[in-house]
Amino acid sequence: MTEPTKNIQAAAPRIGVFVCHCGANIGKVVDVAAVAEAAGKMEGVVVAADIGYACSEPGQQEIKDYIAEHNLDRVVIGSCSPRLHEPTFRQMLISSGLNPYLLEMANLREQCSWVHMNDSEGATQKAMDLVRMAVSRASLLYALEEEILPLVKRTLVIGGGVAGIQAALDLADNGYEVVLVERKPSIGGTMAQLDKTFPTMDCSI
Amino acid sequence: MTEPTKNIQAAAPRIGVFVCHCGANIGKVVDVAAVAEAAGKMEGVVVAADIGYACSEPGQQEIKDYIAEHNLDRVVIGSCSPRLHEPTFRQMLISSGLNPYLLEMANLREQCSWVHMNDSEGATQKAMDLVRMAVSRASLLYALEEEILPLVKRTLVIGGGVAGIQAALDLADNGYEVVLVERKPSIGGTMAQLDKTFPTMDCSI
Amino acid sequence: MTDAGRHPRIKVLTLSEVKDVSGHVGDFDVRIIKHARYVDESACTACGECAKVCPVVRPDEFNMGLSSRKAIYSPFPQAVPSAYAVNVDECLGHNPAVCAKCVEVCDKQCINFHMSDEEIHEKVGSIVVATGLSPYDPTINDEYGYTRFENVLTSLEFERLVNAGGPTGGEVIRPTDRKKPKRIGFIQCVGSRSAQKGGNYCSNICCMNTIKSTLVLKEHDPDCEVKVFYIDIRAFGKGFEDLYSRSRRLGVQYIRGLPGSVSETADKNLSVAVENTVSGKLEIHELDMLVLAVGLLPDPGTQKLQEMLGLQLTPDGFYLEAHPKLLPVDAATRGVFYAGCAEGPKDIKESVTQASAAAARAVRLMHKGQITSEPITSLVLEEHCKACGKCAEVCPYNAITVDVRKKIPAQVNTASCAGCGTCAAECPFGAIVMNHFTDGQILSQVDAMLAENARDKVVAFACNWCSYAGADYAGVSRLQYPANVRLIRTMCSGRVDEKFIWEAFAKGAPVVLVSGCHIGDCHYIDANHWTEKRVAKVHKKMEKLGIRAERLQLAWISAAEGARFAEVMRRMEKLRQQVTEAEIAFTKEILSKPKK
Amino acid sequence: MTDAGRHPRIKVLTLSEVKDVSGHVGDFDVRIIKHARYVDESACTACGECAKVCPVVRPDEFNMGLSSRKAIYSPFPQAVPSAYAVNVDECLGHNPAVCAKCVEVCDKQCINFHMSDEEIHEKVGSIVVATGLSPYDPTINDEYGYTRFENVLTSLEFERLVNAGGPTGGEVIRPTDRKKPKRIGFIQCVGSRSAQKGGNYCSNICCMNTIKSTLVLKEHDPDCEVKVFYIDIRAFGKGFEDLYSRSRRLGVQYIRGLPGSVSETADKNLSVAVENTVSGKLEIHELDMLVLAVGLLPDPGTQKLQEMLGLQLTPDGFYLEAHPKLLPVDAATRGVFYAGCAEGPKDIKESVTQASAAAARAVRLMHKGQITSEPITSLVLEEHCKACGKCAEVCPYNAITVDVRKKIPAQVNTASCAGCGTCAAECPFGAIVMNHFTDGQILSQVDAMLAENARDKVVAFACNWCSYAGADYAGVSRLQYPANVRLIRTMCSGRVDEKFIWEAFAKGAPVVLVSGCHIGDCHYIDANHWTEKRVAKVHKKMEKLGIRAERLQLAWISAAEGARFAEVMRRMEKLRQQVTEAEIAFTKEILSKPKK
Repeated sequence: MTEPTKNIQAAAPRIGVFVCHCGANIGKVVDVAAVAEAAGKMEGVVVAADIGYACSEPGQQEIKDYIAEHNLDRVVIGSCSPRLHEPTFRQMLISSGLNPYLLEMANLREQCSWVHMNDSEGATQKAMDLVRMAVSRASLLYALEEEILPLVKRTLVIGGGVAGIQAALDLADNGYEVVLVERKPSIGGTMAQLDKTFPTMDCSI
Repeated sequence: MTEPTKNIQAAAPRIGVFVCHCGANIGKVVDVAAVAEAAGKMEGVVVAADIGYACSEPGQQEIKDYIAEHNLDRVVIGSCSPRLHEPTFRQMLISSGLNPYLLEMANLREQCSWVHMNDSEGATQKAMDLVRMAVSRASLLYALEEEILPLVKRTLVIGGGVAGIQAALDLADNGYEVVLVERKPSIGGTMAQLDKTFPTMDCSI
Repeated sequence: MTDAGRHPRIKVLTLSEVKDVSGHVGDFDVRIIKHARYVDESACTACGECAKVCPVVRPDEFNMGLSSRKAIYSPFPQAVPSAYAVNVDECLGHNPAVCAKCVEVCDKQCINFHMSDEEIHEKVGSIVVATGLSPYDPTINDEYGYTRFENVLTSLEFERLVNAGGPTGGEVIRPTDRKKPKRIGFIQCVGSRSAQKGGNYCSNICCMNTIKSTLVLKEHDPDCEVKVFYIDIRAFGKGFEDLYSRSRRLGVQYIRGLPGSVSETADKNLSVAVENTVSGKLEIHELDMLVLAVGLLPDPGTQKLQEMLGLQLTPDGFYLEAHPKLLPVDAATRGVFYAGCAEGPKDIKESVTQASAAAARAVRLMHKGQITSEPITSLVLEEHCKACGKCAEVCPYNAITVDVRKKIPAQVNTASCAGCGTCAAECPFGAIVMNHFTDGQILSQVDAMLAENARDKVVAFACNWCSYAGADYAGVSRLQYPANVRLIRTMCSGRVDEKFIWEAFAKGAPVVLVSGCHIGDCHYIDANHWTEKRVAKVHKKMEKLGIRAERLQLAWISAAEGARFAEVMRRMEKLRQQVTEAEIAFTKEILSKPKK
Repeated sequence: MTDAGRHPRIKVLTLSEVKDVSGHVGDFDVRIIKHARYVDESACTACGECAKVCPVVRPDEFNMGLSSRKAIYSPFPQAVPSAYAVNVDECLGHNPAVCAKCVEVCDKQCINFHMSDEEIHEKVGSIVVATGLSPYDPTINDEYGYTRFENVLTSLEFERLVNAGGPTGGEVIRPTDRKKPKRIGFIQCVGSRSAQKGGNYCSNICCMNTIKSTLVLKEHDPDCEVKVFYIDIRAFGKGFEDLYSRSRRLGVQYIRGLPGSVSETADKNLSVAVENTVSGKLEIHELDMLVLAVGLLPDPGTQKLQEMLGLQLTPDGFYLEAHPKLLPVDAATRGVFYAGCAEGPKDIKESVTQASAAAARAVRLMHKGQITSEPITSLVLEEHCKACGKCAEVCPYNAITVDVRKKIPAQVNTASCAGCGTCAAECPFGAIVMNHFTDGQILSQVDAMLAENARDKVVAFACNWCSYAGADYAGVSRLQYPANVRLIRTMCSGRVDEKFIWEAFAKGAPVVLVSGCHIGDCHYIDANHWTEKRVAKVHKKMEKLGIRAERLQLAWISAAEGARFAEVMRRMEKLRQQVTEAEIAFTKEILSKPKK
């Protein structure tokens, strides 16, 4: 099995795990404190804590304080779906000076507490597994950067019929250079052949 | 009859009239030299001349020389349709330091020589009239400037259905601020209610 | 949806309405009312505890009333913003003695009954109108027994029924006995293509929506019997015909003809009587469930917004574009653009495409950060203006404001003015100057033309976009016509002032032609309607004065009609030859008297 | 047209063809061949003296061969650029002894026979494909006797015939005797909606084009008899139904049914036999002229350009959008956009709208002046790459180039890569790293999950856009299912490498689920096709190894199918319970051996 060359840890990861009650949403079904406690014993985890509302302003501040205090380099949040709050927490990492791709989330609400409401035991076990998987993955995460590539601010329009002409005009009027390529000796396309109602030579075209 | 207050001439107009042969296109039907001669006697005309191809580079240079030499402040061109070359000659005026709206054209080709090919006499008479009308109008022309008005780089999008959302995203991704106003408690519109084939909650929306 | 909700440059205002718009392109002032949600939308995590305890049960609008919701609710699971809202009209009130159960149960304390409606002011440079549609409501005419028979549904109700996220989890059951229907019918064009009910236009999407539904039904249950009653199947778009063929291959029956009547049987089935126009016979179809493919109407707020922004509507009630083919997303009001069903019924693909196009047009307008107004615009001479309001009435672009009551002189918004000159032509007091086409400039052309041998000449006014271009086209085509016509070009035939015509006749013109774009093709929306009215008015005055009305002609000539231009010129010349010296002398005399 | 010709930022290259495109979004290299015009297009004033003296007479393509032109010609009067061109294949040659008449007569000396084709290189950041359409040619199948009967015309020929700028000046005359036809028929769907000839899709515009033509005919001659033979009248757009009603009010007869045969009478009239599906009778209609409403085909150059730019085509041969509803003008190749009939048959309004939308999307891409590539892209480890080409084959975005012959390692163009990870999953040599979803990261999740009590757990892979979202939706809907499933999220199901599945089984997983978007709904065009193939491959290998294939399941679950997700989970749990300890032990053992 090949491992990416990039994926080499400079030092042992320093992971913080934060398990959210989401009020009673997670907390009523999952034993959040137990999950946090179990997380604290996982490999690479430096600190683990449970939080009332991780997404709230005070919740985020609490996590940022942990990051600073424990010099964390990776963060695992057990809360709602990443589809909801991944952008929020990535932003939080950035404001803590961490690369946003060093975040991992465990979906303890939509995919755990809300769907196993009558099985606290099973849900708690699952939550622990999901956090364990997240921690394991987190320890292998590495920073990623957006790549900036140069761009030529010109457009090639292939075809000089009514669509090509309109696209060229809208682009040119937006300040872009356009190269309009037409096979025939004149632009105009099929439209130029049509009689009035599907309209004629009137106006700008 | 009310005249515009703006329309007050500082001094007597200094009009130059240039009649184009357009090769043989005008010249073969219309007596271009006679038209130019007649123009020379019209009120306000300082200089009148016939030109081989007014639109060609050398033709334009010739006219520019006349403008400079005779300190012209208005130009009348008797040639093809203004729909063809008005932009060309306006540009020429600008490069001679004149306001582009101090140009007037007489349409001696599409609306004269080409449509009265068997009536040289009538066509020449008409050409003289068209030039006379142009000169008369030219003497009353005044400079016009484009007005620059401030603009707020923000857009209001009224309606948060699929169309409003897409318009908002395209505008925002283009760097513009958007205010998206929706009557209901959520955006999404009718589309959010539809089942899959006319598509559902998949992907970006 | 979520992309829009979280985009840093998009401010989403829900429960909000535009109350008023003033200003103009580049600089609109917008007043918005944001109704109180009673839930802090940024704090709410949509946990739903509040709804659990809410005692008020109401039909769920999102599921077309096929399920219920509470008075505090999330409109649908993926809602953006992802926050609950209180319908305060349904709520029992927040007095703890009365209810306030939701307030108690919300850990994050998001619910706040002291919120009030907020007035928000926004300044914007452009506006996209995307107000969408309103489905046709068959209760009004009780089509096909919709209000009486429970197993008759609208297509939107059916949509929720087959939706995996809907009230039945996508299981198709019929309302009366919650059994799977085995025989399902669809009736097309309910509220469409009808002069009596709904719109007389085609709603564009219903055929394909029904075809999609038949495919979903056949996927659920290949043995179920599906019948579609229709006039024409309009599978016009990319991939549409393919879906239609697939539906037929799966055994869906397409029966040409709309049912005449529907009745209910004892076991709540539906008996549908239809004249099959293919077989020519009256057929009776017994069905378990009937779906009405309802048409699309404009949003009910359309008219209010239309007035606010000075927009135009088609006879169907949708917004009218500045040019139906060449400017399909621009409104005539500069700076306003259309997207989606507000402009006419269309499917999602077309809506999305049009929305991107609207964005392109808005960006094109805004990218320079300033508005350059064409100098060929009109100008009010305040000292002459009597604030009669005529100019504002005729302006196709809503570019002129005048306070008729307070007698505040007219003001031209040059950013909106397109320069047709109709205002200048219609102003009874000569108080409007049309730059580059002033009265003086045009009259000087008339005078110069008629200074000599007026009797031999044909005076013709031609608009730049159609008839002048048509004359050029005659030239390009070398179509020969008499040499005695002289054209005077204006931007629009709407500019041709009555006084230009009188001046020509006063100076001895035998005949005068006014020509412009065909009605409906005007480059300035509908300015040539005013040309038509004006010529009619002059004709009447001519008759009164004893001048033959025939001497003034009006002709619509398009840019492609070079042959027609030449023909009109020949007709004008014939007409000219019939005008006698005496007539001309009489006309000159009568017009030289002070009052025309 | 003229606006485009004179816009300072638009360079118009006519008689030109794109020969080759290399590079990628933001930085395309384009090679264009500009064919020699033999006329200096900036100097030519389109006076036409040259054509007058040219002795070569050819049918005029613009007028569909209904008139003639010379070998030196202007394609049509309003052509842009407004310059003549020489068709050098037709020209007699410029040897003065042979001809050279045009050269002699051109005052401005614009004609130059020494011009040669020019190769032009352009660098652009984005590309708009607007290659248009090609009308269906009824000569191929000789539909309705088109090649034999002179009075049978195509709709485009008819278009030129009624055009005021056409060869007859808009007068409708029939070819054989140049008399005004009094009985005219239109046959719809010629080359459309047919499995045999042309396309089996609907060409979208022909119904309305015919209706327009009937209105023009009735305007010319209210007494003429007009009949339209059709299957469905598809008057689906804004204002369309209104035109259709008007046509019927004017007495145009709409006859439902396509003619079976057409024969010619002695006086060159046409006898049309049709089964009227409304009356059910076979009818014979005698007509003076017959117009075939021909369908639209993609431009013949479509396929070449498709290969050049790495685009997709629909089965109909038009270009395929990145997403048929949500990205209707984007190509899957980043930086390429569609406008007009290249994407599918559409009318002028739709073409213009789509063109503006394409411009919006291109501007959106370019406005920052740089391309930001998402970091979640793939990465080739050159030292492991064997240049087999598999990754390039599977990439839905054409983002990978590899020279198989020269064995040059694969290169990922990160600007084009969308991050589905299919390449990494398919690479036989483990030479591709998918950033943020590396083999190591995903395998570590599998291992962590199965470290304890593996026997009790259900391993499920879910794609971000559909099945993971469907799981979230099940949560939002509070749909309960067994608690022993654990999801591993990847961006696309295409990322799910064989080895992830083997690892799970090797670590004792009783069952494994791979789930993704439905076929056709893949967020990464069609990457899930590879998922399907891969699972089939693993199934086969499992059987070979003696492992029950049933233990690996594949399920398509959309974002809205929360209920389906829960149901699949219950099914997986049932399946799990049927897996015996012995089976698991056997599997672990067999997979622990070196070769799987």
